[in-house]
Amino acid sequence: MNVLATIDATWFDLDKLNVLVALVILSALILYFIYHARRGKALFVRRIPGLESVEEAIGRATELGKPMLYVSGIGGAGDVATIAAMNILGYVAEQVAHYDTDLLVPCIDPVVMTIEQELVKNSYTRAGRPENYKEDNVCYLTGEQFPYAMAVSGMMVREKPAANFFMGSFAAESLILAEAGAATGAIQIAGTSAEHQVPFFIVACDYTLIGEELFAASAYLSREPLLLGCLKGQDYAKLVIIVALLAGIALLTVDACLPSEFSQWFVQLFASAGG
Amino acid sequence: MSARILAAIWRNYYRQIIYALLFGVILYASFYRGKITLRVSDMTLGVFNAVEAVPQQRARKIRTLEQELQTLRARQAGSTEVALVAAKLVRARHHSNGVILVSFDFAPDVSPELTPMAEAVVRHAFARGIRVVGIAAASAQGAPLAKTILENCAQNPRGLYPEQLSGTHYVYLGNRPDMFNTLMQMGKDMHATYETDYGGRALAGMPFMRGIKTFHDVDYLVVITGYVGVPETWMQIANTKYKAMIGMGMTAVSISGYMPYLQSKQITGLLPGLRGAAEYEIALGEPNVAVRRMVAQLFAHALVVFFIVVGNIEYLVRRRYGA
Amino acid sequence: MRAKLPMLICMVTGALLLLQFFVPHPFVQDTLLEWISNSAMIVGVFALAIGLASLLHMHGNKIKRRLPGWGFSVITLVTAAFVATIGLLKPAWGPTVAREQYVQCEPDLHGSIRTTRVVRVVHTLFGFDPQSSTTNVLIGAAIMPVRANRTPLYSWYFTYVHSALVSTTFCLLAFYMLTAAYRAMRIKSWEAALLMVAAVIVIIGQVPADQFVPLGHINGVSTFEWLKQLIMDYPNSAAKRSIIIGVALGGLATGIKILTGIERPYLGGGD
Amino acid sequence: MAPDTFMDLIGVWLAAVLSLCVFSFLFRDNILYRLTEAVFVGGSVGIGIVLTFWNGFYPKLVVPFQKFIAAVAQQPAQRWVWAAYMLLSLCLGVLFLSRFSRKQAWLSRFPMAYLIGLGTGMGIPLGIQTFIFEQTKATLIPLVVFQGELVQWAQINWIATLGNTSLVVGVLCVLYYFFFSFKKTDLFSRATSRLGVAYLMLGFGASFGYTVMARISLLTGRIDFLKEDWILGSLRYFGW
Repeated sequence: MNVLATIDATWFDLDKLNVLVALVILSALILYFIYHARRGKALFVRRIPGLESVEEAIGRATELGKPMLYVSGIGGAGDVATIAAMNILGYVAEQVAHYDTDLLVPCIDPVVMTIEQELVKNSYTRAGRPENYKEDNVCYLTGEQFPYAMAVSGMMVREKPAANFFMGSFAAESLILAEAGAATGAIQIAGTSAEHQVPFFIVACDYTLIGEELFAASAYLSREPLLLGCLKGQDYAKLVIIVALLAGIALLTVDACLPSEFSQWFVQLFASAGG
Repeated sequence: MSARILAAIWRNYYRQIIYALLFGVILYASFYRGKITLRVSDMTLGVFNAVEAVPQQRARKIRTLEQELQTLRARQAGSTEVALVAAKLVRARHHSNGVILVSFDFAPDVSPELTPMAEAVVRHAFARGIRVVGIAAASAQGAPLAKTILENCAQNPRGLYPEQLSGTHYVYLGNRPDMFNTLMQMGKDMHATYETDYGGRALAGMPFMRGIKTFHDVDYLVVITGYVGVPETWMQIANTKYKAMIGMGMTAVSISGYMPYLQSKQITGLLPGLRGAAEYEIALGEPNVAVRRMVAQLFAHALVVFFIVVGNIEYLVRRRYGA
Repeated sequence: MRAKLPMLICMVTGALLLLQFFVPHPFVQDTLLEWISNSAMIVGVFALAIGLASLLHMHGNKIKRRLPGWGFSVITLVTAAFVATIGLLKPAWGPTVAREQYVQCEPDLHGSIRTTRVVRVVHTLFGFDPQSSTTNVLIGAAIMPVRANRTPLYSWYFTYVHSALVSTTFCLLAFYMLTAAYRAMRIKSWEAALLMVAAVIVIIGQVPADQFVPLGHINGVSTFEWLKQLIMDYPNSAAKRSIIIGVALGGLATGIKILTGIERPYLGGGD
Repeated sequence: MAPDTFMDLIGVWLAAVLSLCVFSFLFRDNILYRLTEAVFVGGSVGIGIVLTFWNGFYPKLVVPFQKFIAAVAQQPAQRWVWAAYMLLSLCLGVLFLSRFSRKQAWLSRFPMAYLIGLGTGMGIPLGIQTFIFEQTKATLIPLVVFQGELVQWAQINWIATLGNTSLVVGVLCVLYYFFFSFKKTDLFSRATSRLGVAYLMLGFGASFGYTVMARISLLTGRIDFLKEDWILGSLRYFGW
């Protein structure tokens, strides 16, 4: 008995049980809907204005015969926002491949650059135009935030891209990029998971994907049932959180009116270990 | 005709015009010597008045100690307790105008916001003949910066006070690793904690430090910090454990979390960022960097609002009369 | 093999890292996590090599073909090489500046590390003294040798060129905010109008504007300051919170897709 | 950073001139800006190399291995595991170099898969804990707030009550706005989504306004540097 207790204490952190439970519930929901979607029922996805304009932007760039610029944020390859940005890049590259316009992808992380080179190349191949791919267009600039912002600003002024995409995770450089791009008169589409930077993109760009919309983008663009299923799972996970919120708020309001403190246990369900 | 040309210029060069205006406005503000009136808020006054009251408080402390010593001597002459109180009295009389301890707990990254505040407090103390002990409890990177601030105040009196000397009017101790334990030890014996000042001079031989041993020999503590968490440590040790009076200065961003301490009277005052510094300088009657920077802020904010309004008027006019 | 094995690697490492979160054992939480972060760093070093190769390739091409702006490519490469060289050199060989420096000393007798002042620097500008990679400093009352971390020239470059440029680039934001606000905060739609109203209230509430223009008071603070606090506390936190929750869910979904191999970014869209 | 020595003086002048070059970009792109950009980007690449070597590669790999080999016979089992792991990482890293070969480039997928696996595995539980849980917990607030101990109509703190209610409504509406897979055509849905957008816009406007002060501070600091350290500092250096 005693041994069991020590094993528990060293090999499983009971304070983090709530995280485990939430992880299991949420991922079960998401996985359930993904497998549900495999059966191929058509799934609905709501309009995302920022993404509908992607084609418009590509069209305009090819019309003008000017290049396009795709910035996938300053996150590393393990950052989910960067991965979402890569998904959109794949789609954009496939569309662009048909035309003779360049797609410039300056990178801040060498790993991200490696993946994106591969990605763009494969997209061009899939579109049947592998000869249009130029390796130097997907390049590494530097690993630091502000030099990177400065270099990309310079690139925008000199290459005069007709469309700029800023997707992924951003920090203070968001507005430097977006304003320098706006000054060149390009169509700008941004999307970021960094909630602090959304306002700057909103004021300086034509379309902005807010927060979670960035993650929904790959499903929206590809309409692949698997990804749409995942989106559905996400929605149900959100529903679970909303229900939990409603329940907790009702309990606490009753608490405040009685007054009592019996519903603190509910708040404690969301407590993080050690904090 | 000319209006049309102007409009065309504006449409093509509005960025450059706006940028030049902002640059000019801030440059102008940095030379601004005119008077501005700022209402000094209660938060700022809490710190200002506490520093202002230090000399009186020291006098009161000396009187209390004298009385205590007399009664003790009458009752139990020669005991260790008498010796202890006598030593306290000697220390208290050593700096008869009182001592404040200023902790410069910030690194260079937030220096534009906090340096003016630190300077205002130190200047205030110097102007009232109060001695200053400077430390950099939380940040090793901030230690050289704090030295510069203190020296700058001491060497540029601007007619407020004579030039102040290190080791006579103030002392700067620098940073020691492990903030929590450093503060705990300082509550018992600063000499043992620091051993030397920032320049490497031994504290033991320094006449200035004869008057200062623990937090009890300091009349007021000012903690200026940009780090979340540092105020808690100070509160825990200096206030809760050693009952020292504390005033604080913080960056505008982190201030809202510490308002409750003000309400619970754990700190006497709270300087909110650049604005607090400006108010402090106004209270001191010596407008300086902070006021200048605050003027710059005011101008710049007014400019932003102005251009938002202009943009809207432009938009409405265009919609009304076409392009 | 080409697709399955990377997938397996990703799934296994991901699952292990996911599980370690729940294991409080000190070996896992301290030692293993440090190993993992070191290992990621080591792998990353080679990624940097790829990045540098790409950089060389791009600029090299520009220089070879004399494309417009090839001179700037030369400058970029030369600066990179120069800074890397002075930074990688042992301190003894760098030209230096005779001045006070503050460095972290090696542990003294009591084992505590302290920041102390360097009072004498051995090297002079363009001096060469391979014997001493140390400089003499005053610790307490005794003069002791201290190891300087970098060549002084590198520190000089870092302070006066790199940091200065970082701060200047950063403060371009002040200018950009102004033009962005001018262009975008117009009452084109009700959304834009709301954005503008909130921004204007907060901008005015941030500064003591009421001392120049009479704006009235509520609860002892000026009206705009009070409104600002209200907006920051309620609508702003509400918006931020739900965005954060949404993003976390999106991230969770992406993470699960990667760990189950449904999404395979490391394949770069190929098989 | 007022100059004390000759090298400082050169440094301050360089810093000031480079800053002005960056500012010149605001007017239009020009050769000075391109020069500064080239120096800045090149320098940051160099600094990246230096930091990777001195802060990572050297202390984390080279030094520990030197120590390991120096006393290789007495190493405990744990150290051997460590050494094996680090060597494995080294090999994984070397696989990146396969990118230089056209045929074997696929080998670089291994280290990439490894790094992505690390990132996502680490991020999942942390995301639940620090984002979902913390934010949910912060939103668990009573809708009614009383000023004192008494529960009476007269004791209701109306501002806090309305504020809390609006906060809760806002969080729910914005969450609802982010539903992607439900058809939202009925009146209730549209109204809720609209309200969500309204909250988002108010929040973004406020964030924008709140940042103005910090950015202006940066600019003020920079202009002060030009004025105090560069011009006045140089004058002082020459004994004015």
